[in-house]
Amino acid sequence: MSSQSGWTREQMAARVAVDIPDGSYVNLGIGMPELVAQFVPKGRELVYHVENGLLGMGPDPEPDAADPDLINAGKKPVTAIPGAAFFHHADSFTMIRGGHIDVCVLGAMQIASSGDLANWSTGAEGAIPAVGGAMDLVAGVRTVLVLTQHTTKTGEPKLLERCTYPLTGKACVDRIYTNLAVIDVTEQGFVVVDLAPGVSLDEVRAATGAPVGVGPALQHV
Amino acid sequence: MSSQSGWTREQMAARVAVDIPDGSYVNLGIGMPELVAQFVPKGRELVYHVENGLLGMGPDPEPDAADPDLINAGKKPVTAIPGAAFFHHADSFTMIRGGHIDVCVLGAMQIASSGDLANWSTGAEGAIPAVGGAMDLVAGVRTVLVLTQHTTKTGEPKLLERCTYPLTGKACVDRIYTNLAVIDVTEQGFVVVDLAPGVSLDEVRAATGAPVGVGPALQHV
Amino acid sequence: MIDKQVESLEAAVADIHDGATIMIGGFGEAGSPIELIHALIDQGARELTVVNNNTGSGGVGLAALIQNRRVRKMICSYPRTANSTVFPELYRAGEIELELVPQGTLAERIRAGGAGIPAFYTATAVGTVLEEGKEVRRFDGKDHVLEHGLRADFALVKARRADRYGNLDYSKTTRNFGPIMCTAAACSIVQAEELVAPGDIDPECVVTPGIFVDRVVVVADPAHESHLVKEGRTYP
Amino acid sequence: MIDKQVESLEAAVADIHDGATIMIGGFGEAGSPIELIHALIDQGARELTVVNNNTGSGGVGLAALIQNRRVRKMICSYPRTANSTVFPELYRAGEIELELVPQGTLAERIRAGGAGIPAFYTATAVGTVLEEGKEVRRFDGKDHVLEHGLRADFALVKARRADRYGNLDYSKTTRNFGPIMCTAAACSIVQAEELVAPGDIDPECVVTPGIFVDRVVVVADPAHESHLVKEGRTYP
Repeated sequence: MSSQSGWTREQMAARVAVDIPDGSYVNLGIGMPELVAQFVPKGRELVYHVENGLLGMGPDPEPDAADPDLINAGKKPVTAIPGAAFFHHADSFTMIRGGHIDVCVLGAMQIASSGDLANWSTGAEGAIPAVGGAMDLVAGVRTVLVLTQHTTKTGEPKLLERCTYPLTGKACVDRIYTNLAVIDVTEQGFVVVDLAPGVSLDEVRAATGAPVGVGPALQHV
Repeated sequence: MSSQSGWTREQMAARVAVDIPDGSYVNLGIGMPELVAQFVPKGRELVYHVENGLLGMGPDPEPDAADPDLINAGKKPVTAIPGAAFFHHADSFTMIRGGHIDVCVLGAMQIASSGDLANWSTGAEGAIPAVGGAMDLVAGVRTVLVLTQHTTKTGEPKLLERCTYPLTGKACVDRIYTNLAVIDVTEQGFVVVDLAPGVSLDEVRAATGAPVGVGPALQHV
Repeated sequence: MIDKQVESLEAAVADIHDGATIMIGGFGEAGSPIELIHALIDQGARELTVVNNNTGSGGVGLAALIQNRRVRKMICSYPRTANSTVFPELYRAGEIELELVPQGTLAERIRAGGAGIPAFYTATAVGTVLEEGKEVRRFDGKDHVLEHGLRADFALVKARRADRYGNLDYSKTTRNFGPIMCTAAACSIVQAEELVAPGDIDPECVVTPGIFVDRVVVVADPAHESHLVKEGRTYP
Repeated sequence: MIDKQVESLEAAVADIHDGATIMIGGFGEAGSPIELIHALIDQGARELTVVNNNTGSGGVGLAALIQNRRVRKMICSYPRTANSTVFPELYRAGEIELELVPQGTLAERIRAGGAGIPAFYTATAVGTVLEEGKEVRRFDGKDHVLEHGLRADFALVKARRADRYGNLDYSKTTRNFGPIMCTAAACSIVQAEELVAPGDIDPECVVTPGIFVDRVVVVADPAHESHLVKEGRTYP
């Protein structure tokens, strides 16, 4: 099956946004996780943390208003809301390591049913290892959400019994949002808590490299 | 001999001030060390660090200008120079512990010829132990100067072979300024490098509880 | 909309439980959140462990909290001051515990607690009685002691300005322990002289970013401990 | 009179020796002290160990320093970026060393170095390849790794304003590693856009107190790395 079945990227991001409580302090990873900010339900206010020293990231700047002094972790120009604060890197990671960030949303290469995450290196010969703040985020943020296509571009499962790539962190993922389903990481392993429209549990199981249980809300499926 | 022989308190403070190089960052302990700031030789600029969060302490305020929000480690009102900075306690002790303060001037109860300092507690039954920042200062500041009467009010020596009071720090004192003499702490123990006018080496030795050597400049004495 | 303001001192401290560990900002009177402390006395919580550099003076603020027998244990660097008689008397009578911590180690332990650092090494207190019982380890040819991060259930902190996000600035040397205590408490309660609109505190000059603050209560004209002590005031 | 201003970029970096460890501020281009780096290229020091979050982009700034074969080893968290080819090529050829450190651990190691903390424990990287060879210890039922403070011979940092004492502020997210690097280097060299009179930077808003700064050189209109890269510029 295609990794593009089920939810679109935007729908996946919106599905994540629904689950983030009002008033949360949130760190969004580079790439697809950045989309989440566009889908926050009306009436909720989230505060975005940017690990290179900004709390209170605002909407994207107009192209001609981009300021090279005001960038995010992906090195892209951003804006700051009224009520933002700038700080240095040690203070920024005090927020992360000290458990002050409520939620982070990260991409993934592989997730194990134990909650292990691999999202920084394939460990391939000749690859340039680059970890950034990923290991700090998964070790420090209270709730770690993963947003990813269910399978790789070549159709290999990303949700596995065990990660084969070098880990970012052990037993750190709380919930996974893919194009096919929303899946909790529990003591019993992966448990589906929501399915994309038109996607069956069997399709999810077929695209997953580990046993997949079913949460209470889906027991009727 | 009286502990009041030799230099006055002001002369002692002035003698310390002469030894502090231009441009130094200086922390002055509570009490007699505070006097040092009044005797800095013309043409020198020192920057005073106050451990409760101020770099750039200025002269004492006029009595009617005292601000309870702007105090020193002795809880007395102070002022801030143009070019001062306020910061929190962890940043303040980063300056101390990280070796950024060039000189501190502290009082003493006892100093051993090894450079051990006791200046926070007599260890007496029923005494309320209170250490403040003294242990941090002696562990972190590059040059630790002690300013004290040579003997106690009852004439007991304060410079000893070994401290009997609980230590503030081990082997931390670099130089001692008393009413009688200026004394370096060396690998050979106490060495007099300067004598107050009218005070003889024998008088210093009689008032000291450990052997006292003589520095090169005083070999003629 | 995020709005951390609470309407009263009473509401700000309502859920502080018996046995709580509370960090209280201030170095002497500078930064002491007297109104929050008095609200805590009114509230009645007991058996508290209090982290503060000192133990208060006279019969108001922290000294009053101790005098009203709400404090089981003090963690501080300097429990003695000119007008402080409350703590010494109880301490001599064996009715209050004391954990004495060098001032910089206290600050660093609080900072570590807030930064998710469970323990660190420092040269401070090596070779002294305050090293006793602690692991000593050599780095760069020099002994260091292992010290542990310190966290609290609540922090009571005095600031100058706050906005609805909880961003804070402070006045001069009242800053002292406030910013690090806000990071190290599960619930940080701040009394500010003024509530301003978001952005009124320049984002370059925010001292405590709002993420570290849970509640803000406005105390427009806070009392100065030294003034109350001079007047011989006590609380309640 | 204390005056930390030096007259030229050349004078500011004149005494950097071969084999020095140099912390260079900046996260990507934000805060990168390009003019100081170019002065260092002109100066000629070799066999450097450089601490920076990244490895530069294009053929200017840090990437140019690397391309000119002045860097023996990089200590960083993310040596890969969109326009970065210089480091990857040398790394694959085995001609430059890499010590990969998680970003928050890198920041904390620098902060610890500046604060006189020789080592601390963190949960970051537990159970990963970056834990290998490090002591692991349990606190509060959770594994942590021992990480060491990091110090440098020199820091090169970009600020917004400076005064003669070396007090600094920064512009927005250019602040990043600058303040902590200034604390962790034996000699901190700062390029600032403007030299102002003492007191012009509000003492409540000084980000780096002057005690952490050794030299200030004014670069009134610093280049932006991304602009130079877009123009295809290289250095020298």
